[in-house]
Amino acid sequence: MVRVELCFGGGLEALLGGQKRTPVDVPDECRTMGKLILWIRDTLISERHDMFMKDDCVRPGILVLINSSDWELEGTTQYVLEPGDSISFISTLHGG
Amino acid sequence: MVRVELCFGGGLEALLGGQKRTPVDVPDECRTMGKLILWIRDTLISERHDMFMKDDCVRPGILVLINSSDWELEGTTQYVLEPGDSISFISTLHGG
Amino acid sequence: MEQPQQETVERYSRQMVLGCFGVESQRCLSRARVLVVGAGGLGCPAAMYLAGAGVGALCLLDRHGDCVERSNLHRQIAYNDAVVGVDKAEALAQFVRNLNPRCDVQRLDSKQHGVGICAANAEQMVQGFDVVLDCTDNVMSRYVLSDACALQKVPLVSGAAIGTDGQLSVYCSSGAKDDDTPCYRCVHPVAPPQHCVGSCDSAGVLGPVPGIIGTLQAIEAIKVICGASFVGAEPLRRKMLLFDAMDCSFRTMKLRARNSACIACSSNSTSTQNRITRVNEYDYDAFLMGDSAGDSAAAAPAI
Amino acid sequence: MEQPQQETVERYSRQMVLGCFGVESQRCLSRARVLVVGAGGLGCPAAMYLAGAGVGALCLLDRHGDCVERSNLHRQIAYNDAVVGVDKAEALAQFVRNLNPRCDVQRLDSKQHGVGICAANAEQMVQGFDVVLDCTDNVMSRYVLSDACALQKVPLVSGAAIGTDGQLSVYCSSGAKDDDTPCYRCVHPVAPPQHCVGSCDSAGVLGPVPGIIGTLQAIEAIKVICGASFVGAEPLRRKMLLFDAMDCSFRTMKLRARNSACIACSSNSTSTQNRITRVNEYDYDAFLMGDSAGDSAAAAPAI
Ligand SMILES: [Zn+2]
Ligand SMILES: [Zn+2]
Repeated sequence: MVRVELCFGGGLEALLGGQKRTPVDVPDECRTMGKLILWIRDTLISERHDMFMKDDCVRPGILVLINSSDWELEGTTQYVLEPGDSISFISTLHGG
Repeated sequence: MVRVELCFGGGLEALLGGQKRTPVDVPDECRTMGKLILWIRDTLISERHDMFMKDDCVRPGILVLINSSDWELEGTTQYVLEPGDSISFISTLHGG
Repeated sequence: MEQPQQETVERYSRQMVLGCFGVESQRCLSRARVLVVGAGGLGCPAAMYLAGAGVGALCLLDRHGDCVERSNLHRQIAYNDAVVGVDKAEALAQFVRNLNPRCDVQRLDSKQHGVGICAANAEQMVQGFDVVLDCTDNVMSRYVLSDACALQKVPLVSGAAIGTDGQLSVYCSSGAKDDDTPCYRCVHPVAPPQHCVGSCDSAGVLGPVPGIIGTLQAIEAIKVICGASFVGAEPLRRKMLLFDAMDCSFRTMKLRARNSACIACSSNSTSTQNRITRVNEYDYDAFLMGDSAGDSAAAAPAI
Repeated sequence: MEQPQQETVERYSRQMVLGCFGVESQRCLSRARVLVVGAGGLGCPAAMYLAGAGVGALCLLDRHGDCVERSNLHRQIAYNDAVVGVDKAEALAQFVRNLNPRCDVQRLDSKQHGVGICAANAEQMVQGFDVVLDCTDNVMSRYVLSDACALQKVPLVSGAAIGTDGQLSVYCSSGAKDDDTPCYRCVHPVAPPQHCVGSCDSAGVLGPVPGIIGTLQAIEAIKVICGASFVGAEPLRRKMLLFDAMDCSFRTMKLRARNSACIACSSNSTSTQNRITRVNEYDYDAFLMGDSAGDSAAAAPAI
């Protein structure tokens, strides 16, 4: 198990009943970002899965952050979680 | 020696030639906040010492932060520096 | 013909449709009485957004005789060349009346004609308001306003800006037992030496910087007013936001709790009368003069 | 009688006295041409503070025929009941002309009458500006504007707000060799599904929230325009600011660098003509429709 903090923002927190920050214990076999995303879908999100995922990855329009960095800078789905990491999923906004 | 980051803001950075962030190695004998303040005055600040200090402590109107907390919550002058600490001195603003 | 109520619903529809805000929060706003002290770079956007959002009554107070100058226009966006020379609070009142005719906008006059808020009248001035916004530009006003709000248990949304920096916090407990919000004096028990105090007029300020802080003051005031009706909203109590426009960075610092020995906000109920007397008799001039007696600036009325 | 130049000096004196800004930065502003696209909750404060700060020319563009509605007034503070029904960009132009008569304010008309910015005219629209502000409210405009700015190497200050959230970043390289700033498409290579896109009109927005982001857009534009003259200022390149009004929290995230294979901003100079052709022939409708072909919304002109 690895304990990390999940953050949801930009409206995505609605998928978790409005909760923006959730500490979670992720099973060792889900320690990569790719597997974490599937684990979140199956464990934490009870409906509207299409607001979170598309084709086994995060849907377009969601910014994924690993400790305040764009996950593109950290290996995207290959990144291996460290204890204490903060992982954020922020919906891109378009309003003005 | 203990390595910490010093931050100056709200105009106080003028005392350090405009530099807002400065990593420093503080001698072991100056590891308390009380001694750090004297060390900063003697080592880093070359003029207008009265903008920084009054009567052996930081002058009124300067907020002192230890890792984003008001130093009143951390023991003020008695706090002992840890490696990696971020210590900030922010001048209170009054303009509008 | 359109009914007044339909018009109101339409005006605030984009806030009321917001799940966490809703009709109940809008109703809280419509019943709220808000005092904005200072009609400058902070007060302009704060008053504009509060009127737009639909607060019921908005009172504006500035130093009597403080008029719009051309050097204000780059940051005080409710004004333009046509009102240069006009009384500031009056010009701002006129602007926000046009912005929202449903908002009852008053230019508050101090009891003592010709004087803005000062130690002698501050407590009466802030009485009865749901929230006060400190948009002033000087040290004395900040202490006088906070002391008055502490005594009257009115939350104070305090903003400040200069150069490219800004600061924001919510001071003064609303009186709830477990509310340990400090007052301004708890956090700043000793006034800064006068030679360390800058102003926007002497040190300069980038125009939109007070715009950021004044607009954030409007948001904090809305959260204070709506309370639990605004689901999930948390005012900036026991926290201070530090803004640096140079790299667009914001830091939040944790502030100390209320000081139980504070002369203005101490919760020791047996000493309430004492507190009031102590504050009323407080010698602000001596407090502020500190190390520079003879400077007459601090003796002038504050706003 | 007062000389025009004295008047100008007085108007901008509080910025010019600011050491890090100075006369040189003020001169940069006075020579700058700025395009603000979108005259809503973001565009209002952005245009007001840019005009106040003294940009030389300010062009405003909104969807042709988009008029002020009463439901806009809570957040679009340049308007009031008197201009309900008036063309938005025209109403905003009138406001900022009054705010600063020294600023050359134009309501930009698209080449194709009756249409706002769209794929066919965007590149010409943004040409010659020092900076463009994306204050729009829809996905298509954001891609079209960014693609045009990427091709023309015009920095793009992009803001967005909805509910109680806001986002801000500076996109598009200015063309300097070592500038690895991504364009909007580098960061968002695939458009979001339409059912995941909210708008302020459908989802609601707290009035001052776009005020924060629009005012920050003005600050970022000033930093982009002034460059090294504004000593120590760093625009928000390869960074995105995330604002949550609920607890007044701001986070800065590090963004990826420019994608060398990006169809809009790739630096591979041999393919410049290719890039232009590819973008010009790009099928925005198909791109946006993605999973929901048949929805006609994306076929409408963007702004
Ligand atoms: Zn107190
Ligand atoms: Zn690109």
